[in-house]
Amino acid sequence: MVRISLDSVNALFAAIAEREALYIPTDTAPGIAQFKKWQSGMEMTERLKTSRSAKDFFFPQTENLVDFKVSGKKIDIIDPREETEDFVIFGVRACDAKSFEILDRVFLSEPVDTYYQNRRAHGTIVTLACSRPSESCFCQTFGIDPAAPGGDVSAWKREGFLYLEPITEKGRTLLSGLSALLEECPEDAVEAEKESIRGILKKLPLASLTPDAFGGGKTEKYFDSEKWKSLSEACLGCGTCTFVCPTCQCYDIRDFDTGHGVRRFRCWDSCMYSDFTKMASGNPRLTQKERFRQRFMHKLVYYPENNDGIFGCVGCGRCVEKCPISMNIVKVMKTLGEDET
Amino acid sequence: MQEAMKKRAKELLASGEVTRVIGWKKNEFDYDITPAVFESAEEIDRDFRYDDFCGPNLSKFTFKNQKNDTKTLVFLKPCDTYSMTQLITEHRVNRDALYLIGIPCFGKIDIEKIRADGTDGILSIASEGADVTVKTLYGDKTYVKADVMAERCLACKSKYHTIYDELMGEEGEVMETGRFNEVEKLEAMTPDERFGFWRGELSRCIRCNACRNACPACTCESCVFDNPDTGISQKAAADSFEENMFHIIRAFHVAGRCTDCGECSRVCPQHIPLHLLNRKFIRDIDKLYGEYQAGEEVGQRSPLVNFTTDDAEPDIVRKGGK
Amino acid sequence: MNAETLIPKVGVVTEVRIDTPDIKNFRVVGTDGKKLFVHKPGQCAMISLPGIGEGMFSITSSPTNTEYMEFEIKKCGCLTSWLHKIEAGQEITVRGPYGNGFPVDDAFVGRDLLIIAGGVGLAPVRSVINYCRHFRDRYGKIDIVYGSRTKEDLAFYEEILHEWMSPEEKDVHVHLTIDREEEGWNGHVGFVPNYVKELAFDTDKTVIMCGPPIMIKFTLAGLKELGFDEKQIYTTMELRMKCGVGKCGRCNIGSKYVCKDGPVFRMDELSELPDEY
Amino acid sequence: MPISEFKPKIVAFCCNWCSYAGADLAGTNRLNYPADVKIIRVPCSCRVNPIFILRAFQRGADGVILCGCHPGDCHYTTGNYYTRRRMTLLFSMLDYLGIEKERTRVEWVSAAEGAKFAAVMQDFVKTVTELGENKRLEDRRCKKP
Repeated sequence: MVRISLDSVNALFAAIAEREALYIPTDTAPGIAQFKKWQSGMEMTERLKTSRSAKDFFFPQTENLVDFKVSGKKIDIIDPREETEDFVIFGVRACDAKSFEILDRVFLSEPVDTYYQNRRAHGTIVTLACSRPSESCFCQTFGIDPAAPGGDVSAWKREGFLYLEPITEKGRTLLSGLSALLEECPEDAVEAEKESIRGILKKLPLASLTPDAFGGGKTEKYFDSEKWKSLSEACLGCGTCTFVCPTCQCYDIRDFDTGHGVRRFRCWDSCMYSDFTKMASGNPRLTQKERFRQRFMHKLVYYPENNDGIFGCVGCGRCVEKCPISMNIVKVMKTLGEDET
Repeated sequence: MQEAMKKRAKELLASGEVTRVIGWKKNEFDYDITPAVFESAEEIDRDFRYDDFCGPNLSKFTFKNQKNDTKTLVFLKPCDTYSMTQLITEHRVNRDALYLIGIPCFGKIDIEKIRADGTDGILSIASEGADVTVKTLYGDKTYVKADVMAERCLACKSKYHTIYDELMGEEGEVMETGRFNEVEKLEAMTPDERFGFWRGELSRCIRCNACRNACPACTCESCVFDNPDTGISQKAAADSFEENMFHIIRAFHVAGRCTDCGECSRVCPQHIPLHLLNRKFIRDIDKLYGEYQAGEEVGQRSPLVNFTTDDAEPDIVRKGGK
Repeated sequence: MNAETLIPKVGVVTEVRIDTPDIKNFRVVGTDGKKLFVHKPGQCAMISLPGIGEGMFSITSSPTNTEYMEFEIKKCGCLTSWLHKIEAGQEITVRGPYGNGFPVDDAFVGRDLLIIAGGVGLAPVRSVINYCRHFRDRYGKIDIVYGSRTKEDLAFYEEILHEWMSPEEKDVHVHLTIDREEEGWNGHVGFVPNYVKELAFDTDKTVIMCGPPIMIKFTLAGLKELGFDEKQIYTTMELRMKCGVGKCGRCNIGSKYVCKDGPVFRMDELSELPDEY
Repeated sequence: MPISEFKPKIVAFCCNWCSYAGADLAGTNRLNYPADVKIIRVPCSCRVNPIFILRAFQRGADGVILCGCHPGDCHYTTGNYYTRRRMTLLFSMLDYLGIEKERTRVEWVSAAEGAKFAAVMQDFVKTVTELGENKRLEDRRCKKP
């Protein structure tokens, strides 16, 4: 384990940015933190969470898939990708770090999504332990430990120092290039911090939330539940929860006519949108109840069924904070799970 | 007030005057409020809430959850009554199936303002008079209510109810609280500064459509942005142009119909001050075509479906005559 | 499979044949004049006209056709209307093959087959029919029940008459029906589900079924009445799809993705899924 | 790009009954107006949805002008009165977003005003040329590489 004084953290950022692009969460508006490319003078935010998750780095909101040149009856296909450069994301929370594993199971399963894979290979993730979890946090529900946040390098802030511990080979490589700035410290230097975090976790209002009532094979149990109606009645059908969610991965593929060619791009899509499943011949999900149900069934039942029981939620709490009508997965789990007890 | 509302709602349910009640209910945390339909006294006793966090405008919720064959009681804050009046004017809700009760509002608290102050780990919030007490995992805090009130409430246009069948509490008045100050500040900037300001704000947009879907004036069956035949249907802004286009058109489509309820800014997960676009249109309309407040009374004619033969020419913009 | 699943290949439409008033048949090869890829009966491909859109279509030709692929496309939406406007020589983009296909080389082998189709639903099962006719000895008796609204709406009518119903065919029995009486039609008249019941097939068969949802629903009920088990019945499905590889989330029903885990499902698998299709 | 080389792309929406005829008259009278003006004929100036204006900018226009019958002379009696309000508000909004207000214009041109049409176009092209390329309301995807 190594450490650096928080006063010199800018020097550390500068040293990383000299070699590869560095992204840190920074305040962009009152109450809004976002990951931005680091430039000299940029301060890291004090906020716990960025308003959008970190999935953008590997699965951006829009991305160009392929270009077409159409002339008469002829079509030319152009792969528009340029070589992706190495980059470092600093200050990823444990929940977001875990979300990458969930996305990996989708995008890196056969057939591999090479767009995602390419970015994933070039990105190094430096996580940051959550010294002050929020009331909306429930990552422990899904077995995530924000005191040991994972990633390629894990970091802790404690008493004026930033402690760093490499987790993977990628992380060791990153830190070895920065050794001039870092001083060695005992392996147990952050034990007190870990304990403090775990102590707070027990006191969080959502600490007792469990996913035990859910998982693969529960489709029949919940699909026709009467409760979906009242849960979904206030749903606006917007995409806020989906777009701030670190694990939502549905996308749309669309063509844009640029006037001199056709650009096929993919962009995030939301199962909450009324046109998500609309076909020429009709729509199998006609009301918001069905769309709402799909989102939560997918995270709590379908995804675990296909992925060894791992849930499609990391408990980051963004949907809890951002939903315009305050309806979220916590409420769904509590309401549906009531029957269990 | 909450207890009086509950009592009245239960009376009306019991007498059969109404069969459904539209109000607010508390969700996970003190500040989490969800619009809801209540159909029994038990539900009302258990969940019904009215306090300084009940921000959501129930007019849009009523539009989405209306039933023609039965009467529904809807509680409306002053600003919600403007939206409701506008919906009735546009024949988007069936007035005969509604029983409207006007309720007072003393300004709603914006939880995001408390969060922006760095307050996190909130365990409870209580609002009493001018004080807002926040208990958190990391210590307690007290705020002056005016400091954490929603922007739209600080610039409240009216405490007056434009429509109701029954009023609870005292009737208020239309107010002048300088709601166009921000617009004027922007107008006084140079075009470069304005461009910079809006790029900064709009570039945060994630196109979640919350502003559109929460808006009581956005009640189209199929939105122009969802219709692939328009050539502009977008799911995400693939270019900064589309951010501009979406927000200009969204605001334009409600120009003359927007009552300035502020829901768009409230729901924006990225804190974009969308109301400043709507207010610009309201301001221009007021100046060019005479004072107009959408939702003031049923049957008003919106300035964009109206004209006079001596209206200002579009040149007025270029020549800076206004 | 193509390593870049989302980047299509260019295909050339070599022939457009008007099959019925609202169905056209498209022959497609690669730009080198050869078949674009090898597929299994029942598999699909994503076809697009850049700028218009992309859609999933079943490959109606049999894999045994080594020269070209065929798509049987009914005009019903935006993309299909555009496809109906194109002429031979037009290039389109194709990617695939997607989906599981019918188990023609395992579960079907040695079985008597009963193939039931309605309207353009013949498209995916035609691939199976021609595959089985090609490897005729591997399968038992083949019965085909096919119905349409009118005589002119019967897809592949020429092929049915001259090939499938040809006297040289070994133990292939075609039962055609149309919905209403029509001049010049001396065949059976009536809806497919009723015809299936009338024909009273013995239950020692594997059933392959494709058609409009309402036909599937009533035929299934009819087959069950005759004593068929859900495990004997296969069908192929259609939902909105975008990626074709089980990632975009659109065709997700329960834990299955129609594009990847389907489109062919055995009825018992299908009834385990939530009713959302 | 040096200003001297810059040729702006101008889209002119012209109403079928007055301004399009006015443009026609300018042509038959051999009055010069810059070739950079692309005319789109619309049944009435009121047909022009604000989205059309924005779409023109998206697809590469540097200036957009809308021409219709003089107020009071609309073929459909009142169409252009609505246009007048709509466009005033739209242009004001564009200005509010910091987009150059000289890039958009509404002019009333009757069927008899061929000379006015040519003069308006010359003036508009000159104004837009001075402004240079449309950068603030461009869609980078539509720029030719």
